[in-house]
Amino acid sequence: MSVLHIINKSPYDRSSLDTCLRLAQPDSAILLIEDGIYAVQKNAAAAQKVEQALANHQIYALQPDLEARGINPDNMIDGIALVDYDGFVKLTTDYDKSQSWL
Amino acid sequence: MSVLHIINKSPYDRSSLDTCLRLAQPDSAILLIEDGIYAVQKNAAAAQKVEQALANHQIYALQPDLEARGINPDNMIDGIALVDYDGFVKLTTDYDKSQSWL
Amino acid sequence: MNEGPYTHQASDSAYHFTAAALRAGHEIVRVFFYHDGVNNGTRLSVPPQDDRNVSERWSELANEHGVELILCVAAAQRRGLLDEDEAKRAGKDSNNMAPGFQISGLGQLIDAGIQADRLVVFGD
Amino acid sequence: MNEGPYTHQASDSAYHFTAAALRAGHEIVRVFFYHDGVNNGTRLSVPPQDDRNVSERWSELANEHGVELILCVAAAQRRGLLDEDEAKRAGKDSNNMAPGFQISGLGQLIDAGIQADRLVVFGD
Amino acid sequence: MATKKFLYVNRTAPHGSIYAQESLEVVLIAAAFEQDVSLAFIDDGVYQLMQNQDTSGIGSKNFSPTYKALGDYDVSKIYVEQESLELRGLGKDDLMPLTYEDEDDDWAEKDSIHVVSSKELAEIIDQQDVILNF
Amino acid sequence: MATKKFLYVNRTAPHGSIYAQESLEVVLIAAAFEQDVSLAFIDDGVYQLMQNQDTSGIGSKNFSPTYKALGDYDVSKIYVEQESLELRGLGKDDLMPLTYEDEDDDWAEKDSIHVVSSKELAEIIDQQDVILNF
Repeated sequence: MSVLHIINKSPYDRSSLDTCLRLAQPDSAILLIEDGIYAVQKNAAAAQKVEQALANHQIYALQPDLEARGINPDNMIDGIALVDYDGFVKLTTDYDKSQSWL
Repeated sequence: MSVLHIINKSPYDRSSLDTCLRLAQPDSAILLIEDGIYAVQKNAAAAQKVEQALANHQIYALQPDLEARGINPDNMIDGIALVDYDGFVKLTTDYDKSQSWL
Repeated sequence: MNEGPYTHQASDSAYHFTAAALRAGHEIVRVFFYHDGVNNGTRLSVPPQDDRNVSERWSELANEHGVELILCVAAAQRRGLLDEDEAKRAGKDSNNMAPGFQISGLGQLIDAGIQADRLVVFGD
Repeated sequence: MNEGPYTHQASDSAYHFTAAALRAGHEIVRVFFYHDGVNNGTRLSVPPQDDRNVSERWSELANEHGVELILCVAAAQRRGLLDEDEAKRAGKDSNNMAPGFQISGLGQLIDAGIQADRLVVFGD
Repeated sequence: MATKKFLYVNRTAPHGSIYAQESLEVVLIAAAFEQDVSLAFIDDGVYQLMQNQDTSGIGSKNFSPTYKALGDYDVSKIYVEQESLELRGLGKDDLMPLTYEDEDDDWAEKDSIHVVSSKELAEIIDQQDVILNF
Repeated sequence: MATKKFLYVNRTAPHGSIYAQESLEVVLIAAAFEQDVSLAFIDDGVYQLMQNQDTSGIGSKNFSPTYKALGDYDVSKIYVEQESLELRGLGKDDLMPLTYEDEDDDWAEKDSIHVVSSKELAEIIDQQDVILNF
């Protein structure tokens, strides 16, 4: 019964990533979209918790949202996988259900 | 040139109170409205920074917003003053300008 | 779909997701517009020429792929999104709903949750 | 005034503040509606009978106290808020602006900032 | 029609925005569909259940008494995250008492609110079929 | 007409919401009023100035090149809070170079972006007449 957690807000402005990490089961995955993308940045204040989360969760980031925000993929935390909208659709079918942390 | 800082978001969901406290000059005041009201609660995680802020700032809370949210005035941090909408208008004239931390 | 056009990216994300799901051959049971999401259903939007037309893009999905676009009636009434019937019933002199959208009840959201294999929420 | 009616409390707060300022004898130079705030200017809203009518309340302030209510034209066009002239110009078959509201440019916001002794922003 | 497990997740404070109110409207409509319904109140969502909310001063509709009707709609699984309460300096006593009558126990009146740990709530989320977020 | 000191405060990331874009539209219009204009980028607002933004994949307008025109509109006081940059793992090099030509210095091209501490920014805020927030 694994869950795809979707985060669309910056970890610096909203509590949604923290809450997701507190409530996500170990086999669930996390997809970063829209302003949720900012959680991918290396050497940033939110990086440590994202790196720790990678031990328990697959973490994906939506590439078109990454590009819109001008984040260099080289500055992404290692282990985060990029997907496009087709990949986003596939993730929602790979996991039993999705949970958008609005 | 003193400023009335207006906070309308919960300190648990948004960064606006933290940013305001980082950027408010000692003679400026803070008015809590809408969901900013939740910062008044005693014995809560945000209480310590609000109590510290009271050393440098007058802090006001909008009473109709407090009542809407069911917060008992007895559970308000000591030193926060309640105002109604008339008092809100007066505050904007008492201070030289306002800064809404949207 | 919980937010209106332009102000939040949610409507763009939901559109691109829906288009990709159709490309992949999935059936879209319904797109349900709630909260400010009902504002996607206006036909009066006049975006700048170099910008996308969010409402028209949704209408095209309805037109070309038969995607059901439902605005929640209570949310739409509050926010002033009316079709011809709703406008008449409320005694309003005009209406603003775009082609391809329909007004219906919240039950359509629950029904979609029951019918569909997956439900994805887009919002603020 | 940066947010639409009902979804965020901002429009209620701004209304109560404006009413209180008028009670205190202050002059309101202008209420400028920007971003989703333009959605306050619809006359098609049909809120539940036991709820407030946000748009009508603004219209009353214009009618009874002569308060100038300006919708930013660019923000309004994007979101489908049109008066009769704008609708004609855009080739739209209907319009939805409420009485007491006017459409004008962003310059009116800056002008208000220059003219007024105080400027207060309400938003999300 | 198949019965699915629906979870309504509330993370938003009431009154500052309409999400709480319109979420409650969904839950009441959903009751007619006889699905397995649970509600979760997390983060600022816990404020939705505060006692003594009085909106007369802000002029908007006070929808908070409607939560008390949830029991009549057979919505009796209301999960409130303990960590969210504690962070906000709140306890269960600060929340409205919400009850339902248990038909399997001679219609005894029982508490609908379950204060649960993050760990318990994580498992509840995991067991759902459909998750709606507001 | 009196000249006032206007500060435009940007705390919102671009693209996820329209505030950044519509704020920039205000600043460009405001230039015609010949007031004393400053811009502050704080918190997620610093992301507005990121280099290499490419919105072709999300289909919305890429307004980021417009920031480069600010110098031509005599908007040359652009304050970026250092603490906000550091928290996000960013430095000035991650931001678009924004410049203006200084008419008091033989039209020399100068940097419009000033990375300032919280303390400096607090003083800048204090000196304004009108503060607009987006």
